[in-house]
Amino acid sequence: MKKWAELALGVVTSMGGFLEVGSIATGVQGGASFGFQLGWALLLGTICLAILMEATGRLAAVSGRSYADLLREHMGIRFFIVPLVAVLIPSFLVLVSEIGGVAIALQMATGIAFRWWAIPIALVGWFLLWRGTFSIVEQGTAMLGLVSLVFLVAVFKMHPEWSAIGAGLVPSRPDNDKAKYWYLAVSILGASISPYLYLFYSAGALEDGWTIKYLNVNRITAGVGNLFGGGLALMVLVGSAIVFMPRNIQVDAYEQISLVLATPLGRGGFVLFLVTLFITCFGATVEITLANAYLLAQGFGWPWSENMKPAKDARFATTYTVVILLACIPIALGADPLKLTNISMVISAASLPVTVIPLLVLMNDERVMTTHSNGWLGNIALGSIAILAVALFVLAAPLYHLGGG
Amino acid sequence: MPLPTLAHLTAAANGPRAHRAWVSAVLCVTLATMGCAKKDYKSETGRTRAWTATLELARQQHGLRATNDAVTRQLLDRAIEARAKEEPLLAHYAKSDSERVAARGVLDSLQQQIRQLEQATR
Amino acid sequence: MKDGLDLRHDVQDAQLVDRNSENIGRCDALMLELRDGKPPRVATIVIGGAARNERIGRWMTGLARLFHGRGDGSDGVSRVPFSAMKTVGDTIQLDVRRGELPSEHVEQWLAEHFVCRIPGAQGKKERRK
Amino acid sequence: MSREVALHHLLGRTVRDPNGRKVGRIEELRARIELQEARSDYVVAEFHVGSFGAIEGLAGAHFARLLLHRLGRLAPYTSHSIPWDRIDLSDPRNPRTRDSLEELKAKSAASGSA
Repeated sequence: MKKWAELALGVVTSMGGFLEVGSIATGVQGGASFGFQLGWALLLGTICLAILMEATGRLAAVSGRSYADLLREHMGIRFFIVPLVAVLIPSFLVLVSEIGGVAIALQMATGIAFRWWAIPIALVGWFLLWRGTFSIVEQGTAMLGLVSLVFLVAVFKMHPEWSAIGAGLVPSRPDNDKAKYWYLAVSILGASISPYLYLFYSAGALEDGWTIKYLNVNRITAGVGNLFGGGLALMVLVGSAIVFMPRNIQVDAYEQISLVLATPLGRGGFVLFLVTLFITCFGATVEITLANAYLLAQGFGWPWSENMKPAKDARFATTYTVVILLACIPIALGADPLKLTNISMVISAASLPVTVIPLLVLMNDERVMTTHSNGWLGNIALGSIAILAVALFVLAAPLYHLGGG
Repeated sequence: MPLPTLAHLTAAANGPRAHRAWVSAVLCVTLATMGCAKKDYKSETGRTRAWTATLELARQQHGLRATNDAVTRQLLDRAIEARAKEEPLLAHYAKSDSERVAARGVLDSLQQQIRQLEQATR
Repeated sequence: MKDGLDLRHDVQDAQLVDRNSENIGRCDALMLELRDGKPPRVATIVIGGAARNERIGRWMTGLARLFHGRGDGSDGVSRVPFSAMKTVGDTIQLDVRRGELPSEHVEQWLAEHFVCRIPGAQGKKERRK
Repeated sequence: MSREVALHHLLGRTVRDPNGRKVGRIEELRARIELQEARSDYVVAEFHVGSFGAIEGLAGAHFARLLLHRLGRLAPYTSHSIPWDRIDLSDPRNPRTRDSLEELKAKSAASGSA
């Protein structure tokens, strides 16, 4: 019974925590410009994320250590600095975008310009981190995040051609605007596979006290939970495709996105969109802030835990305090949240190789994984993700030049 | 023979060069991403038409009371902003007389939508 | 314990904990004493400071100099004799107290001057079940 | 007389034999406990010198190598375990073995660890 509750909680957590500013923005832009055609990028991104989370979760459950901890120990400080910087920079930018998402939701609800909301949001997020425990931060925001199911309702109400949606899950070449198509594919992938997600997940496994007994919970949480979450993100893309594409609306501002739900569901849909944007971005804000603090604390061997009193892990608590306060500054200065989101997703995609490739090696190190190291199937999967990651690293910048902005 | 571990692999690359190459690669990507997308006549008319369509949808939803006044006003502001930005861009990219006429038409219909939505919100 | 210690794999960069199993940083550098006619002795574990910066690269040393100015780089460095090592496993336990280590001064300073001045720093957080 | 040297200054150094030929790079130092009257110390017992310099830092090469290895031991990786007293560290920047490359290879083959 308890096991089932744990499984359900895991699935709900990954599902409710899946949507955030990046998946909403890239999904809507993809749907508006190319209909259902980019569904495959979302599917691919979700599968990659599920595999990476399963691997880092297994790593944590078997070794009792987080991915960042093992990276530092096995790469040495000299090489650890590379993934450290390559994760900190994009995840900080994504964090800024998430704060922007929350601020835009509040702007749309109240009419007060988003920049005034940046500091209050950072303070509320900080307060949650300061006083809350790990399960409140993770599961609390994920539960509320289930409000994002409204996208599923909206899509059902519009009676899409499901076979056409299915056809979009198979990659195909665009008829026109090739650069934009591939740029959007890269940003959808970047939004789905953020390094902070699996670093947070492996630290979270330790916060929740996972042991080797949790391998099944890990498998289901990472696999089923993310597939459901990816399904929700697909609904965002589909909804946008149905509402925007026939009208030739391109998405240049977050305010436009509210029309995706207002059109089929009326006022209720509009309000629920604002709530979804607010909750999911806020959840991601606190999670990314924590992920940055975990990465530094584990990399440098400081005491860390969201379940400890801040006085007991002062460097860790100071880190998340500084990170969240710094991240609200660009929004308070009026940076365009959508432009920022687009840039962050591309940089995030480009940063993947330095965290994916070492994972492949660690998962095969029997000194770390004992009898639970990767089998050939796991190696093919992770190896393919590593190749994809290198491709994204090479292609991200040129595609942004040609198709983005 | 022991299989190599992460530590062995990084040990071999102890020279500072390999490391610096990584850092500069990451920096290059970061800097290169700060660029901007390609713009031309076609992309800018598309963008302007998209705002016209957005306002049409916004007016419709406003009429149905599906959205609040705040969002309608923000969309209006964004559209006015976009029109001000597109006008000189289209003047720059329109190369032939027919393109100039078409661009004028696109901008005018956006202006018309702006006016209509302004009236609807009043 | 297995036969011998692999200094790179088991010791360098390992997570260090004190007598009370609290995290006290990582083995940023390991000093060996070369002796004539005798095998090199594993002498000291170094935590923090110049040794770590040097391992990261010359740019880090330069960066640290930029911030700390004239300091000789010995501030905040702990040098623990290897004989203080109690156990080696996933972490290395050293027979020291966290409060005694110069590399932990930052933690104490932050706790005293920043964290504990904010309300709620000592408030209750539930332990997980 | 004793001198201090940092482990990270030794790791990655190229080791040469008395004739100046490259043996490999220092990859690992194995220490063993040395019991004495008053206290016990860890001392370095042997140096692992391997040829990983050839495929610097390429983590992916792990699999390429694994594959090659399975496909008939074509892997170019060689390594030697050299006891502490067979390596000359009087200049820690230029460690030298006391045995020639041939002798090292013979020893490795004899202990079956090549």
